[in-house]
Amino acid sequence: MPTSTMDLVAELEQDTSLLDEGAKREIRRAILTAVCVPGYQVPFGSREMPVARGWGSGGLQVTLGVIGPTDTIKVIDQGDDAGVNATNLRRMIAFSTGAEPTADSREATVIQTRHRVPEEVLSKQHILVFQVPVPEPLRGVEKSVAEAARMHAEADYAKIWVSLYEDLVRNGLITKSGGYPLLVNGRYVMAPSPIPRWDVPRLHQAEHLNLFGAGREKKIYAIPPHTDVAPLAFDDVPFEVEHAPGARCQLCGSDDVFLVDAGTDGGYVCSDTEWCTRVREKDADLSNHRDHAPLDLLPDPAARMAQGADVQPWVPPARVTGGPEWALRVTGIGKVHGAGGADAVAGTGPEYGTAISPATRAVVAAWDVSFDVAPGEALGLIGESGSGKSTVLSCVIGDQPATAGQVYLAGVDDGRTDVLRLPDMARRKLRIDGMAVVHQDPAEGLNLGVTAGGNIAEQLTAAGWRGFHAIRRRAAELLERVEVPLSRMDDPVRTFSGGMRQRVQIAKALATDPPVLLLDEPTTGLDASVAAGVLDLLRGLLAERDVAAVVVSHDFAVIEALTDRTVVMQLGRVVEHGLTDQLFHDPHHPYTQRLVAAARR
Amino acid sequence: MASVLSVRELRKSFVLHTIDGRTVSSLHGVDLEVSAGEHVALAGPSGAGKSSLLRCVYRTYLPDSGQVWLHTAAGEVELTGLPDRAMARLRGREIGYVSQFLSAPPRTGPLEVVAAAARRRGLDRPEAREAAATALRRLNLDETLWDVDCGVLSGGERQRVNLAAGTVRPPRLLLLDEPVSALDPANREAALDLIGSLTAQGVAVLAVFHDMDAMRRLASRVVLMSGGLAERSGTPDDVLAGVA
Amino acid sequence: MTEVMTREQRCGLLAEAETEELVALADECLTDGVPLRVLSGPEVGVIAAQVREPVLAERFLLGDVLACRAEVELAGHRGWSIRMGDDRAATLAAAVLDAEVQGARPRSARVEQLCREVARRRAERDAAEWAELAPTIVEFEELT
Amino acid sequence: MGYSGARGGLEAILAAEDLVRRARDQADAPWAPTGQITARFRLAVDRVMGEGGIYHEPTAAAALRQAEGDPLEASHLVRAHRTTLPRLAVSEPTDPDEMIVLRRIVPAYRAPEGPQLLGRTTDYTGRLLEQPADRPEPQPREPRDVRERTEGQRRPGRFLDLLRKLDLVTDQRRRDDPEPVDITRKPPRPPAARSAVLSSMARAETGGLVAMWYRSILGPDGHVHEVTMGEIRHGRLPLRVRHPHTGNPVDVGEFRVTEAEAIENLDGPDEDRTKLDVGYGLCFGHNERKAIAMASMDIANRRFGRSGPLEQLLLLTVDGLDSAGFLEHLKLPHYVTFRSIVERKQAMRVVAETSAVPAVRLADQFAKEF
Repeated sequence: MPTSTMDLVAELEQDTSLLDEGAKREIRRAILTAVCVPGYQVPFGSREMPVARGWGSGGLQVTLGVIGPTDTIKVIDQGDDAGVNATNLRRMIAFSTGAEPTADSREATVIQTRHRVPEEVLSKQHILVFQVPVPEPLRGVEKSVAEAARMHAEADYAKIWVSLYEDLVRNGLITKSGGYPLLVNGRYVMAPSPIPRWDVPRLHQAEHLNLFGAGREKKIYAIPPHTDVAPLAFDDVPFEVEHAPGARCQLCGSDDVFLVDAGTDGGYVCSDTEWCTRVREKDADLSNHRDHAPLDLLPDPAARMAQGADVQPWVPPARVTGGPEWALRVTGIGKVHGAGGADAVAGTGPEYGTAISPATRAVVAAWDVSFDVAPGEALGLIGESGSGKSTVLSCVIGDQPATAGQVYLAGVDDGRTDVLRLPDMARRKLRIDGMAVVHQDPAEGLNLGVTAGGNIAEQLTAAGWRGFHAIRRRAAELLERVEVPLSRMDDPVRTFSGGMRQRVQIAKALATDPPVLLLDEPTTGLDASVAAGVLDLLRGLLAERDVAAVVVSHDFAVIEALTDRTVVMQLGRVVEHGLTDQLFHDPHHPYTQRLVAAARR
Repeated sequence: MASVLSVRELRKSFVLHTIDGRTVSSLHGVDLEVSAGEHVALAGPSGAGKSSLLRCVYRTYLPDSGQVWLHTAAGEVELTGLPDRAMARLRGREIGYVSQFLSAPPRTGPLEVVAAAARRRGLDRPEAREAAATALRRLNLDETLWDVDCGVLSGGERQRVNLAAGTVRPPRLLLLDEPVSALDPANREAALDLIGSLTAQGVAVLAVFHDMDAMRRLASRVVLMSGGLAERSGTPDDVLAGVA
Repeated sequence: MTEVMTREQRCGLLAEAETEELVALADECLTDGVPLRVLSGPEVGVIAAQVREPVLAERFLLGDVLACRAEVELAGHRGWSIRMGDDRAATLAAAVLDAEVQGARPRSARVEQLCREVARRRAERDAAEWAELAPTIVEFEELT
Repeated sequence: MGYSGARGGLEAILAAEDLVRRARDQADAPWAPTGQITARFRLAVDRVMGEGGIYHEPTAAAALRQAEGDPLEASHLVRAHRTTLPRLAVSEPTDPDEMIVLRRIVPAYRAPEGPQLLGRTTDYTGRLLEQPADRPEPQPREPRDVRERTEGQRRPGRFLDLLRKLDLVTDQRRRDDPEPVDITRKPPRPPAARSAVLSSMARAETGGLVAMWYRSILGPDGHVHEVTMGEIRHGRLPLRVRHPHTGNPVDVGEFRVTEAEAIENLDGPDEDRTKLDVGYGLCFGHNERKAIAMASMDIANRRFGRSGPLEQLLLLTVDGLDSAGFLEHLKLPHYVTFRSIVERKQAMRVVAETSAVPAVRLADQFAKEF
């Protein structure tokens, strides 16, 4: 029986490891989730490690989470067991876990790696743990973390496809080097840490488990065994691995491995030092290795663009008929900014001369607005700024939530489902091929840094197009149709004039032949002559494809040029509707008469 | 002959909210009948309501009361109460309206304008272009002008384009408002010939002409309007004798 | 300081006592050969400092405070202690002293006396601190 | 037994490590005990406690010594140490009104409730470099008549409460009391609760947070006013936990914090422009720069965080370990990725040499068909 506190304290050692048990459990839970949802980045409470974030803190946590004293650990950096980072991590892992260190992949059960998949073909005994500096494959095309998360959730990968398209257009080949974006299990796009493209095919239907740990960014993800892994590439432009013609390892003579520069004299050596040594020591299964080497993916400049000539023009599928008479039906749309909702409406509108609720001070931007549009018909929505017309349009589009009302599309459930009640994701998808929008400001509908063709490619890839040449052909057709010279197809839209940008925006909106087109002040901000040309173009396009169009404008000339019927709005309400020429020649409501008088002046 | 257009007790006035709410009356209860193959000309002083009546039939003006019946193959349709969309469709297919002025959109060529009208009346694209070419040729519009912007045409050329658009694949009812006012004598002849041939094809024509000769030559019947009412109806000679 | 000391007050004061005095008194408590079981610790860990900020009255976690915790059973009575820092001996000793009082064992009064001593030192320190700070007050002319 | 390579790296690493240890620990100078560092480098220690996210002066001091005085490296040592420790408890919600002030100034008001207490500061002292060869002689002190500290002097009324009394501040106090986000367990990603942003700022790298504040005022993408400081305090707060046997709160001890209130002039279209709003900053130790930047960025985040990039910036870019770690990883070998990059550059050259301008060629290919 101890009788001294000090003796007792000396007896009761406190456990010290790099990671407390609670953290390990958390990491294992994250790994399990990652294995269940291949390619999905699972957030985890990344702990600070005794290595800098970026020096493998994520990989280290994953390794510590899965390893036990009976495991054998191999650590490589750039393929090299003797790299400084590898050495540092190996001694730390071995010291704190009791696992046996090794440099032989065949003995290892856990291999922590930076930037390489070992040349040795791994099997089900292996867990390959990657150190990941940047886990987000979309970072290059989307800086907002929240937006990138939404894109993953909705499998909305058009932007990254556009970046590939732009790369091909600008450079004639895909220039993306290490860390090539992969589609995992047909669902999530994933960054495979910056491994070379050479290693990518070795993740597809692999026997081993791949775990990816990003400590700084606090993400864990996985490619489980027997999972489909496909590099993002257009169907008709082959994915290429690294290759230097005639290159062989100076040490072992291999030509079916990933080679790095041997020195400053132009030679090459194996990046995987273990493999290189074993080849020299005749301790390697060369034929199995060669079978798994991606020799079929060596660059072939002739094959890159070979399939362009055979592309047939796209014929839009025939419009479904037999549903309701209208293509778009809007009923009772209302939008109240501020408190009170529907209760704020009383006391507002044209008869009270205000849109501000006397009860709640809320702004009643629109209330009880209804209309429908049939295929081949264009409906105008006219009113001064502040009349609520753009609010109504943005509620219909879904850019802002409506306080009241419903929106139906003939193409969605035969017009029986209120599309405002659809989940956000489904509503956003509608914008691709159900209900396209042309904004007043082309910058809203276009990515100005992307080429004219690339902007159209965004719409087409979002709709599932994966043929580079088919996309180019369709883009060229559309640009031709909107009278943008084809010589400008591969110029960034930023270099275009306002009228030309608007034409590109229209071409993009029409890319997938949507049955409904919403136009918000499509020519406002353009010079009169340019505006006339755009109007003319629009009228032709609407007639050609039997589009149901809604045109919002403050300008009677625009409405007259494009529409058959018109709804007049004032202070958030519909005050009059009729045939467009009738409203212009025989306006009844005092407000419409003022508008017409102003237009005639 | 079968009636195509029946106008009953048609009244129209305008409330001018922008000018202290004044009311201006235009039609005071017009009754009118036009049959298939009949050419009815409206005569009377300016301000008598001739153009207003045409516009009320076409719904460019919305009548205050009364009815406008159009007798179509599918049955009778009352136009003043027809929903906007149905009216817009009916206009393209069944009713042509040729005004004094061409309201062609900018940067559109004559052939395109006329072909578009033909398409609205049910022709497919190649047929419509064919019909448009025939119509323009018949009105002697120089072929070199067919693809130029209508905005650069002379008044007479525009009027011919307008007339071609109104008469190509002729509709059941054609409303003409001073359709030849800007034409030189030679082209005027061709235009009047064309209009005259419509009645033979069974089109019902309701027209306003500035000049008596045209009226005498084309009209099966003249309706004299005065003060917003159809005062008298009869043969051109009967009615016009009193006027001129 | 004559009023009855609560267990929580005692815990707080023991958490502030010096290591030497805690260990010495705890060792004394153990001299009668009483059975002692260490139930947990002394374990160094952290206490997350939670704050309710005054603007929106929202809680947030400011950071962690290094702390040590121990729990013992002395003659069937449980003693518990927690203190800031990583002094495991002091923490274990404080837990023993807590159990001593809980069991109304012979040195209960000595423990309470130690607590009162700690409280006195605290008041002294407070006064000394104020003597240093008070001269740094910016004195404005009285508005009368 | 197969391949057992791995030479080279280890010896170099051990030698480099040894070089540091010898130069640092065996330098020709008296040893700097932990007490030396906490007494003489108080503000550096406080900064490491705040950025390391763990309050314990001796630990922070030891880390500073081991890191050769690099505060960020010291924070890293502290954080990695923290990773090895279990969480014993979450404290009872501390009310900052309980702070016993050691310094308290109210810039916005000449004579607030309670004292303008300067405390330990050189804010109002000329920054003249002193280079004493040895420990300076203590200055003789006039004995002063100090009256007992009043409650108002210990815990002066908060300036925010004065604003509330004057009905000058929008009252947004929440009644729903959401659980605070623990950013050390759940990585905060926008959109996040305000508690996550506050925690993120509380352990931000001081320079990083100050730079973000400055950028928000002067940077081309900023839109934050230069706010008025309502109040700045340095003082002690009680650490209180539930007693596991009685369920009652126990005061475990005190920790020092710096607190700031920033007053913002509301002028947005949807804001009550007749009122002011207040941002809040609180961090471990004595670090007024950080508390002030935090208070300003709290109000900026509440006003503009979601409509622009600010929330993401505060959650993801101000942590010193994150930013410095990412920067330092650039020192690691990258010859595999570099080779991959070079290979593509070479392939691009081949394309450029074998065809004129590829882009135009592609467009032309289709142009012929129309």
